[in-house]
Amino acid sequence: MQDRAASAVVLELRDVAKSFGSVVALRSGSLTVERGSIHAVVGENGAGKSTLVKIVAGVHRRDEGVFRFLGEDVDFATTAASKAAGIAVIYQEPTLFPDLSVAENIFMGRQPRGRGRRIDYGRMYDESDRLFARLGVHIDPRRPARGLSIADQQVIEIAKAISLDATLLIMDEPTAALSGVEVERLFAIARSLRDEGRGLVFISHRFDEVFALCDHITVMRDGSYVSTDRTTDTDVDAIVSRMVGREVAELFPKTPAEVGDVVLEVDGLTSAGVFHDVSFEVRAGEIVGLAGLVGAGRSEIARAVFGVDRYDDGAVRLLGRKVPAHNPRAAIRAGMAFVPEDRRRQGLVIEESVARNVGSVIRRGLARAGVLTSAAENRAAGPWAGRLEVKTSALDMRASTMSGGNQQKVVIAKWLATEPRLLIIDEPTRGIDIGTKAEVHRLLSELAGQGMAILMISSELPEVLGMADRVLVVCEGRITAELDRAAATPERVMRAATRTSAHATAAAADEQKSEVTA
Amino acid sequence: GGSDSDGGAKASGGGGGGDVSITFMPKNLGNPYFDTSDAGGKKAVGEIGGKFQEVGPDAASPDAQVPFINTAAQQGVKALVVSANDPKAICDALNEARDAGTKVVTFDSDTDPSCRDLYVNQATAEGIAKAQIDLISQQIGDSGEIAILSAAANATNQNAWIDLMKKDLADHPNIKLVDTVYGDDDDQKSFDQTAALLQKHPNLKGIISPTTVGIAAAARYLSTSSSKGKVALTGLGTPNQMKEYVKDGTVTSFALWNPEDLGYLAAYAADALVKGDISGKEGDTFTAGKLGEFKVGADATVLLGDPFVFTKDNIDQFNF
Amino acid sequence: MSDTLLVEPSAQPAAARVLGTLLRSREIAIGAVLVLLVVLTTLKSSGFVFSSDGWRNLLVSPALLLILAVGQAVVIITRNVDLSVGSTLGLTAYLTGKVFIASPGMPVVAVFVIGLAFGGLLGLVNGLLVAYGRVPAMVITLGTLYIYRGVFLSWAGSDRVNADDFPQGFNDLGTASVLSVPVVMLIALAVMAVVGYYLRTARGGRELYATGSDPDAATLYGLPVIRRVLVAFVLSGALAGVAGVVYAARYGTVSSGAGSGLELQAVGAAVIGGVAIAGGVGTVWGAALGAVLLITINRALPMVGISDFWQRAVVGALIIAAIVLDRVLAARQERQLVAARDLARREPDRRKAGTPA
Amino acid sequence: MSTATASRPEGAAPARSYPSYAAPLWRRALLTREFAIIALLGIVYLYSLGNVPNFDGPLTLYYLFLDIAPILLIALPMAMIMITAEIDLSVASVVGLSSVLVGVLHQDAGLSIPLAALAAMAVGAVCGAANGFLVSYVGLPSLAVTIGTMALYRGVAVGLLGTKAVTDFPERWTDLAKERIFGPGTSYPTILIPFVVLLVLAVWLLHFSNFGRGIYEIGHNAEAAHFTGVDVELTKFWLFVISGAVSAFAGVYYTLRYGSARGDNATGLELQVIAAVVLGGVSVFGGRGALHGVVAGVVLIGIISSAMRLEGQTVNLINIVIGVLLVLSVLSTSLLALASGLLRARTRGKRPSSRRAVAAANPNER
Ligand SMILES: Nc1ncnc2c1ncn2[C@@H]1O[C@H](COP(=O)(O)OP(=O)(O)OP(=O)(O)O)[C@@H](O)[C@H]1O
Ligand SMILES: Nc1ncnc2c1ncn2[C@@H]1O[C@H](COP(=O)(O)OP(=O)(O)OP(=O)(O)O)[C@@H](O)[C@H]1O
Ligand SMILES: [Mg+2]
Ligand SMILES: [Mg+2]
Repeated sequence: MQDRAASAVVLELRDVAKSFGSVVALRSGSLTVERGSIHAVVGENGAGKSTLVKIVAGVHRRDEGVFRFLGEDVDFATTAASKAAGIAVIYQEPTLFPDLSVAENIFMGRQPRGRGRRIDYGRMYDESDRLFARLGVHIDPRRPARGLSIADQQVIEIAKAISLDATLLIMDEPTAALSGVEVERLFAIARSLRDEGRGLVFISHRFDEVFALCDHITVMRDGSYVSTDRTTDTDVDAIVSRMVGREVAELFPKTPAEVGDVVLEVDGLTSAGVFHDVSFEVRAGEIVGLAGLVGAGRSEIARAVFGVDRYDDGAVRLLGRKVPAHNPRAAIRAGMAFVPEDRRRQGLVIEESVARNVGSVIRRGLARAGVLTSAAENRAAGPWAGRLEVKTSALDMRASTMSGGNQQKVVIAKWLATEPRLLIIDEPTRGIDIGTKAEVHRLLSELAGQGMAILMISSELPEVLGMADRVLVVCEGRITAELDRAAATPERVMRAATRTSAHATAAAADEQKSEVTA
Repeated sequence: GGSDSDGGAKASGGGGGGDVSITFMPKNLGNPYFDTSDAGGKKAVGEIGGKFQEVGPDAASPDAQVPFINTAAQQGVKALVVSANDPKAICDALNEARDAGTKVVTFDSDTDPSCRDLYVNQATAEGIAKAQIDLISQQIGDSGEIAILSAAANATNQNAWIDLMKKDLADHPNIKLVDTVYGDDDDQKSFDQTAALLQKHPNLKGIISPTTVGIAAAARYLSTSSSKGKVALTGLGTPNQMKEYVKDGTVTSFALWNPEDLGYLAAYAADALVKGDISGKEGDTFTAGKLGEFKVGADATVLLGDPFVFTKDNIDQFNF
Repeated sequence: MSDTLLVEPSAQPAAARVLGTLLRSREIAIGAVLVLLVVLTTLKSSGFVFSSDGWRNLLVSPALLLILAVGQAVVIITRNVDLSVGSTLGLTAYLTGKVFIASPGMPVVAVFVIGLAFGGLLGLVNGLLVAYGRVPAMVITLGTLYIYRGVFLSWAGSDRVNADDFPQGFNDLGTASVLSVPVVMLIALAVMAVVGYYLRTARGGRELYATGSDPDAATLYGLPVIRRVLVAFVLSGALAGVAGVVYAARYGTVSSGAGSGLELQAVGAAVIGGVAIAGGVGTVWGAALGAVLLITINRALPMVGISDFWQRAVVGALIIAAIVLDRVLAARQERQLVAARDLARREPDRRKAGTPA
Repeated sequence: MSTATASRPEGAAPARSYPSYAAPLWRRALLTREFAIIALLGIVYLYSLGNVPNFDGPLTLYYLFLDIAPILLIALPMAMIMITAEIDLSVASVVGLSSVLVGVLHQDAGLSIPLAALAAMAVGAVCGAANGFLVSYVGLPSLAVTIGTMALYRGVAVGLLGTKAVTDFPERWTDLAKERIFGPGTSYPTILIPFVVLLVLAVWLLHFSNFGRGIYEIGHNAEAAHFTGVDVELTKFWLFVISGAVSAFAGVYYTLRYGSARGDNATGLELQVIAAVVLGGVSVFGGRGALHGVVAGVVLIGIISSAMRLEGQTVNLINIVIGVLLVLSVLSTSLLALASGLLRARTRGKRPSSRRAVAAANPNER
């Protein structure tokens, strides 16, 4: 296909840098996209892919570096500007207007107009239907976007982007929540767009897809450009090792610990619309990994177990005692700790100080005669921050001033301070640098070594495979496989993660999966 | 709102330069009736050669009036001339002012006699009540349903008059008082209340509105409604506001004293108290500029005179 | 397998869909309550509708609040609120009087234009402070509520406006009718129609909804958020200005209290009419109906023998009922959608069975 | 588990240790919005002492406290509610309702004043509980809810009493409301005693208790608070209950001070309270604010109005000044933030991200 691709360069980024406060999101990002080619950008979580995308889209403005679009230097101040220039972006997290109809979400600001410049709703709905037909899904264009599943939201984002028919189409993990058939349809469309001579950027953590679709692959690590190759000239292992910068094996040093008796028992947990009949147990000294595609419902399961979400049915037992539903306090008292997936929104209160955050769960016990002082909080928080070697100048620094990695350390410190029996940790290393990542992994296995039971959720397969003694695979809210360390291979996990309830098509899905991942 | 701004200037700048400082406090600012009466007061204070000041709340409520009374006390003004929004609620504040040496004169609307040195009465409550009942009974041929459109639900003078009117109605067996509604001396509310009245009582023959804001609003509604001419309207109003409606036949006659004279008299009474010419006990006499001599009546009340009845024939002779 | 992701296909026939939306729409509900109220009251005293005055008041009285509620609705739809409309109304009403005193010959239309412009100016001040000051609209407009009212008082304090300051032609506007529909109401309806039409059929109008529905998404999408917010506040101010002129025409005298307290009534009307405080939801039709309902209740209560002292209580209860109803309906829809998604996952072929009503 | 060294910091080898504070005490104390308000208060006060006739002398403060007492009282719970990013517009209506109840219960039901007061405060708490329930458990926006209950409670108050106002209250109670603590001539009315008690409680609750930490966390980020085990709903619920009860207490004071129970008592007070609280440095977005600032804010507004009254100015100008002050005070925070942001950006030789600038257009006021 390369020969067919026009040589003209659509997008050129060189040594682009971007920081948010103290967090360096992007050190030196470089990317060159040619006409009529699909260009993959891969890299670990937090490598800076989305930031790069957002700079091209005009969401953020770069601090330094070269940014050329269609040959001329540009510097978009707003997303409107980039859109006008002919750039369509599918953002990683769906950005819909929940109260507006699906069709309006697609055409907002560009609604088809009839006589007297009035919006022609009929035509808008028809065009939406046509778009969805092209994507092979039927979503009622008249229904409000509110309440759509992540997957459906993603489909709408795709329709939105396609309808722009832009010169450059950027897709930031568009397939994260999609299943085989939509993915296939999306790819078909992507290829046809390429053949029309447009440039496409495709970001994904799924190598099978990357190799199936893309012409070039650019690897990023820690916010910096690493390499660019033709997909035909390279293979998964090479790419992975460039991404992580070292061999996977040594990256996840899980020291085998002797497995004690059952700490957590989850029995038939069900929550309408999110997960169904989930049962498993975690033993002392054991790390159990929850694997699955984004949107599979793993976080929801974890949240229900810890009690921040309601569940309709089932039971959770800790050390044999039943933990009351939807009551985080009770869960904490029972000995649970929960490091959530979104540290900026759920993990900590970033406007508060380090001390306040670290002490936030244990502070109840710090009050002397009912009076709680900052001094007491500092005394209690200091050692824990030190234990995790949080990098901060003082305990009253706001968490918002810290790097993602350090924020994560603060969250972990806050929960270790409660001396839990069970640690649930969702995406423990999402968006934190390689060094800290290794520290976290070492810490986790150390904790397990001391007899703590750990339930770990991660979208990074290598992490799961490296760390977990047992792997539970979640697919569409159901546990579809339980594999122990030896049995857990990428292929097995992937197959289980993409198996679906629609039997007719399940086989086909497996078919296609196995052939690409093989 | 009268001369609050320049009043302020005077307070600090010392307008008349005299030593008698007299502060006027209407029920609320921006009420034409009080604009007029306070103008009279200002005139009088000018003649006496004292400092005039007008302050007050933007809404006719007692709790809003109290801070201004307190302030007057602190300023050590010689006399405070108040129209009370509540007979009791501002009592203690007034008494504190008096303890601080300020003479308190109420006008237009009185407080409990224990809270003030003197009450300048525009006309005896009996007189006012009788005048209005007589007017309405003439206009509706002494029989039929009537209603009252009052000001605030607990305005002292209003309620006093209404009670007396009810008594007077005993002599008019065929007149039936069917309703009393409250317009809070607010144009919009009074206007809408009038509309509601006419709807609620289809065969209403007459409306009495013993408040200038109320009667003006009612007249404005009637003048444009089909009830114009059918439903009689009378009460207490200022000629300037009512001219239009007297001329177009909506209103045949209404009563009022001259509010400017009322303010004028109140100011002189206050001055007399300050100078010690009178103490407020029955029989004391003092001269109020162009209005001549006045005598203090029972429980420290000075009477301006009888209400004056305005009709098509005489209304053009007045400008207030 | 794509089936597993299906939401509701637009399978149901257009007619059914239209009917469904109609039945679920807040406007219809409010309208029904309104009609019921009028009917009951009329049964009690026929004069409520069947007398020239009754009919006129039925239509004239709500006009003021209706105009304000329309403006307020637009602001709330952008996830803001404008508490200063009451003061703006008072100030403009007084300005109108001044204008006529200054130049009695002024044509009425010109006066409306002046009111519109002046109100719009005051609205612009709010808009600029909110949009650029990055301050919650509630506080800003609370501040300007004080300021505008204070300016009004000091200005009006010096001297006031009486009915005879206005030319007869203008005063008549307050009561004149065309085909037995009062002019004032016609103005209000025109305002409502224009704004409603804009919100429904213009891109700009839809962007107002988008902005309120999710400001961050709107920014990410590249919508001119600042401009939209400005537009909303200017509109609200301008309409308050128009309302001010109407006030002057209807009540003849402009006292210093004019319009105070109307701001919360306007918000209340919008909320009753189904405009969500959280932004992005609602129509001006709803807000308008809400306004008419509020006023009509106030006028109806005395007729049916409830002391008008209880009016405010009824209004309050009504507002609460309205927002609670909204929440209940929303919750039910949410549950149905989840159930549908579930069903879709388990048995794709029977998906339609899960269609939320 | 507790035997595990990992979870015992002191067990860890040479663990890192940190200073408690980055800045010295004086800077943390002085460079705050609260201090700015207090300073302004001091300036205005001293200026008035010097230049406003009759401002010196015990009466000024005495009347000042009498006037602002209700605002002071209600500002305490209001501040806490606004720190959780909610709001309560119904407070003034609760004041009115409790005033009416005291009157009716005393006159018609013949209850003694203390009993009537207790009953009124109980009703106030119930009103607050209604708000709290609708806000935290039904999940409705507090702005809409309390606009509704504002009309509802006021309506009930006015409806109960209708035309009449209850004015016959026993002297000793009405006097008590205006009693001076340190005997005649001094400037501290007795109402300050309950206020100080409440203030101490509020300071403890907000600044020195687990509950208070929760309040701030909810304001900053309710989701994170929920994940940390803070009972978001219950916290908000109680705050509204407290707000209702305190407002009712203010209503009792109102009644006794003016010796008259009326439905329209304290109309518009809610806006004064909110204005003062915001002026005192509480962010309407929640999470920021402290009680010393709030108290200073209330007193500042009080002093300005009383000084201006003494200057012979009337409500009009006072309203304007308060409004301008309010707008400026809220603007100042964001302007300062903007300025410092630009400064930081410049020192690092960087452009500010366009997103922040545009985000300006979307303060969501709830
Ligand atoms: N708005 C922001 N403020 C502060 N830090 C940010 C912001 N956005 C991103 N970051 C940080 O920048 C780094 C890169 O984030 P980015 O989202 O670009 O990574 P990514 O490659 O997209 O990761 P993923 O694969 O999870 O999408 C992360 O450490 C993230 O925490
Ligand atoms: N806003 C939403 N509306 C409807 N459904 C949602 C929404 N958010 C999540 N879900 C559903 O909840 C389930 C879990 O979503 P989520 O992305 O948290 O899964 P996950 O396994 O935690 O993914 P990850 O942890 O990798 O981000 C999915 O089925 C998704 O469809
Ligand atoms: Mg990303
Ligand atoms: Mg997750």
